[in-house]
Amino acid sequence: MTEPHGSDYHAPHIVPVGTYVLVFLALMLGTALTTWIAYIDLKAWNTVAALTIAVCKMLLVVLFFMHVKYSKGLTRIVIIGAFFWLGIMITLTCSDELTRHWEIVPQGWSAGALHLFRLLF
Amino acid sequence: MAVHSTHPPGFAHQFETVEQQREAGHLGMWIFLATEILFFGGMFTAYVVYRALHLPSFILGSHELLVKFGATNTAVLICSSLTMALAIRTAQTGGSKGTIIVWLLLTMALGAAFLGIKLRYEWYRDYVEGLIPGVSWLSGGTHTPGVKMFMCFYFFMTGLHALHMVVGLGILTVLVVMTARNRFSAEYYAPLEISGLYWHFVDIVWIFLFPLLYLIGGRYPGS
Amino acid sequence: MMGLLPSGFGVLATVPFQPPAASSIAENVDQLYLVLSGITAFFTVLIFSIIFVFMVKYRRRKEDETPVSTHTPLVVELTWTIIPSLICAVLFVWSAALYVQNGRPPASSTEVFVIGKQWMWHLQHPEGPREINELHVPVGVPIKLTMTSQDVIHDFYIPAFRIKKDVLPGRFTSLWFQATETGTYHLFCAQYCGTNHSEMIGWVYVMTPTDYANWLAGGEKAESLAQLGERLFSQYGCDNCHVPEGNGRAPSLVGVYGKPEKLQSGETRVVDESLIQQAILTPNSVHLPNYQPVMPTYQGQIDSDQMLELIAYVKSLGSEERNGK
Amino acid sequence: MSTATADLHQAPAEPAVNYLNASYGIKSWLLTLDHKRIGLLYLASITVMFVVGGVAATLMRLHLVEPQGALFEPETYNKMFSTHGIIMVFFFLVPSIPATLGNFLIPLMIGARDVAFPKLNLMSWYIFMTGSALALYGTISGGVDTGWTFYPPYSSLYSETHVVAVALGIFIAGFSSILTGLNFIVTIHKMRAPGMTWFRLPLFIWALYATSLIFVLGTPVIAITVFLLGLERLLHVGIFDPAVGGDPLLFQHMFWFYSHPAVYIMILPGMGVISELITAFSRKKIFGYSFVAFSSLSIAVISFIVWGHHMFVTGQAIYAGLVFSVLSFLVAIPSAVKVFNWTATLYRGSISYEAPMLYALGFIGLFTIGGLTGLFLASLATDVHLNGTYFIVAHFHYIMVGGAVMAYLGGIHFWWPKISGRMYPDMWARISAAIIFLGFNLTFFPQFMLGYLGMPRRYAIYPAEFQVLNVLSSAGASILGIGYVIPLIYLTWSMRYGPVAGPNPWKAKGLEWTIPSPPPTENFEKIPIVTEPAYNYPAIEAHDYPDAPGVARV
Repeated sequence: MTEPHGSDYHAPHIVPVGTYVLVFLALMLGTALTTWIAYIDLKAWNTVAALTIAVCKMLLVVLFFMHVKYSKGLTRIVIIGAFFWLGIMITLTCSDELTRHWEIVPQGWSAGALHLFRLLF
Repeated sequence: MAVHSTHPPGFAHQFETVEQQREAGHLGMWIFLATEILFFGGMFTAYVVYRALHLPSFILGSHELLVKFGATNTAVLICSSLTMALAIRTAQTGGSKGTIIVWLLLTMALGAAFLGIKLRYEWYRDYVEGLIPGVSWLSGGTHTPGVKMFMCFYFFMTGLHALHMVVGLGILTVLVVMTARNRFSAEYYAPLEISGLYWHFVDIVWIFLFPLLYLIGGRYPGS
Repeated sequence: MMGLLPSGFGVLATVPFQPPAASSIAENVDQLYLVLSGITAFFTVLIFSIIFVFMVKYRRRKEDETPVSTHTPLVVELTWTIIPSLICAVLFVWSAALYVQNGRPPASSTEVFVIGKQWMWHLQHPEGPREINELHVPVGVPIKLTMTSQDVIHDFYIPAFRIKKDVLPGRFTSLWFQATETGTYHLFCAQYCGTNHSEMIGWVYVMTPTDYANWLAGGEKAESLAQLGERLFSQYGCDNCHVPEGNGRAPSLVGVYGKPEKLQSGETRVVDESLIQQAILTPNSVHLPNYQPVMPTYQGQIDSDQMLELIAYVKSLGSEERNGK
Repeated sequence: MSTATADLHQAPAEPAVNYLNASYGIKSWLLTLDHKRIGLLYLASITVMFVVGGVAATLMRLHLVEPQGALFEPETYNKMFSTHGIIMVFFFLVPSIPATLGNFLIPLMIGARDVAFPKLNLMSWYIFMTGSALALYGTISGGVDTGWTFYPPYSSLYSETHVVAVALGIFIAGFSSILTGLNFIVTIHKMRAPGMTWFRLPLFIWALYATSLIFVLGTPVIAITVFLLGLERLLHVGIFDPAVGGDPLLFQHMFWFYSHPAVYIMILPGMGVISELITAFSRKKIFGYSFVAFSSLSIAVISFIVWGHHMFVTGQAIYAGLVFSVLSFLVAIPSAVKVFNWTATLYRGSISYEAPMLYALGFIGLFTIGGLTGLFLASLATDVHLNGTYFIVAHFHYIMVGGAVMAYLGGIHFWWPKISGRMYPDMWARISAAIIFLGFNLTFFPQFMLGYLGMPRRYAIYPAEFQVLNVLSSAGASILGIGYVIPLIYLTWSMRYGPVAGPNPWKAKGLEWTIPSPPPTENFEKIPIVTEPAYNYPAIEAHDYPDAPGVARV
């Protein structure tokens, strides 16, 4: 019996050793690059650079070592979903934590809206 | 409905086909990794908030860490990911069980090396220098509350990661035993593949922990 | 048995259906509450009656009967998706506008400090009088409460004014109200704070301006908060560096309150109660460019009463300067 | 879908060998890998937890009969409401429908022999039991007085009770949720019978799929949050301590990131049960299948972006308040869609009123009130007044008890013949449904009024003017308590003495009704091939009967 609605199944893909080695070398290079860049003054861009490299390294591991390049839909949805949810948590938490010192909403719009509603009701 | 007169090794009764079982195992592991992303994610969220609120202290704290060991450990883990991938490939292509075991043992050795470096050259030193909040904390003049907060996150995050490494080593031990007992073949190697996913995931966590903990604010002169 | 019933209903008749509404905020919140109650009642009655009608009309009369099929017209689904959406949109804009409006104290407000601690409320008037679990205010005058906690999270709640805000340790939150009716109203702690949480209650007395003036005059003569703060300011030696002329080792504090300052970290923050407190407790985290980070921390040396006095003093410096100009 | 409906009047025989008698002895239950038996293990464990939580609730209501408190010192009262909340939320409501009915029914409904990972399923139960044991230890050996929300710094620095044991219990039980959710998702994806496409699935399966998503994506965060709280309490490192730069509100964010979606873990499966009940007892296709299905998924997704409405008055930034308010209103829309579709399903149906249907109708009514009063709390300005008062208590009990528990009981009554193979006395069941409905409303409606009048929640003593409403509420609670005890008695009775039910006593549609009751261990002799949509009850096309007055009868 197969998956009732069109299968995700793919015959297991055998990745050539050469690909693994290339990916490995790229990962090592990435590590060296991350460390090297940390010793150069890029101001705020240091963090951006380090995280960009980290994301690239993660993609390499996920796509090749974890075979996501050769698998279909569902696996990718799971991964993207998980990161999306992490994004929700970080963004909405920061929407509070990092805006507490902001100026209070300008007077205009709320007073205007309120006036409108007084007229309506 | 196909009736299975011969059950392939490792085939469970609730499934109809080997393929269905393999896909279920795969999907199950990926969903587990999704929960792991959110599990570490809670910690990362707290980290992001406090890093933004206490950036100068986090930079000071980060500079207490030794980049050379962090970088070395990153390399060690990447090597172990490669050996893990090769162990699975050997099983896929029907390689001998001896070869599979060698790759697995190499992976374990690298994992153990990671933990060794972490314990001996980093955590032990932190303990001696009084950098472990709640356990051994000698707050000197430069150690503002934010530095302590940073060190908390350093130990929570690397500790949780190390815990996952220890679990990974346990899983690898089981895999070695299973391989030695001829449980795997070119047709059936799902446990190897699924454990591999876990091992690579632990590697990815470290790929992020390294810059986020060791390299805050850069290490250039005057940073 | 029969005799009990009427008296039972008599007791029910004494149940109030509305808390007293004694502030300008209470009136506008109650309008919204009334509309929400109307919406709730309308849809509840609608659903209950439809279900009831269907229950009776379409009850199974024979075990083997076959119902008539109904199809799902898209327009029906869209109708009952869009109508609730519109209602929600209206409610959001109205309630959000009110919330923002009700969260902004008028510039002319009189400021009262509130400290919550397990399990009592300390209130301090700018003129000096201190109260415990009681707050006396004049009717018709906007009052701003600046609140902090000494231990756990509390919540300052006056139902008659429809206002409530958590009172947090290490931070300042604020509330404001303008009482419209004289009277005595409940003051509650509405965030669970430990064993005697339910005893952390008190009374708010809204008085006519004359009565209030008498009450102020009747109390013992106390120094104002700002005066107490000024004494502390020299006692801790703050005035050695923070000299008013601005040529000391630390910035002058004259007129800083309420103004934006650019910090060493590059961030710009408005000087408010929280920032002043942060500067006293962890000076390095907010230090200004052009100055050396030489200020020591006063963590553990200054309790929250003293903190309020210092803050009141710094704020008074601001107003003096403004008066001067 | 092959049908094997048995005639009600003919006394059907129970299958000689079924999952209940296939093997005997304690061991055969404690080591079972059968999803049906694991479902029953959960049923027994959460019933115990429900009793513990219920006793705490009863004592609280008794205490509140008098303004000065009739029974306890405030300290004891605080432990009582904390126990009630913690046990009911984490150890009863969260696992209630998914772990019992879900475990029992998912494989039966989708045509599978078991869940995808039976060993993991059993492990989940043991993990749950470990967590429950720790939590019970904590509450019995001295109690915990932080409320189920564990807000620091009270819980981390000031409380002198067994916070760590209970937090650890919640941490551990969380993994049971995660593994159950994982198992369900994989099962629903990979184990469906041939022909069982996504849009032929019963809506109960859709609801449990949505629930499992929340299990998997939300539970890890509560685990890490209580873990941090435990460390904070043990080592005093200051993560949530403002004195050293921590932020107590960060805990609230992380806590509600899980605990708000957890509300939907409780109500979504209930909604799924109601879809099954309404269709079965009105013998109608569900009105707007895909709308009901997708509203479950959208509720699951939206549930993750609204948590800040718990924090409108806790010192959250005003901008965050505005964002969370507008997002909170979004939840109202799919919920409204569901209520309207259920109501419309009744239209031109052939409705009968066995006990499960009474529970279902009660659910719709109470959920409507619970949902609409949520609008008061999503509205920023009114929330300021109502937050932290009895209005909140009433609102979430209308959802949790009026909604989730009603649906749970309705589901238990509906599938009881399948689970036990026996029928219960329907008249008693109807009486208890009515008692629960009345008792519930008498308990919680006065609390809406108390909240608007300004009575804060978690008060051991209260001003005398609130007494009348509190007494009414306590009176309702005692009626409600009786309503809960009755089913416990007749359901237990029916296991031995009830008449044999037969495979399909309600003449309902769905794969689970095509197999014997109780089902055999392997569920299906042959894996079925599905050829028709869900709820394919026979119906007459209206245009064949142009004169039909409302409903045509054959």
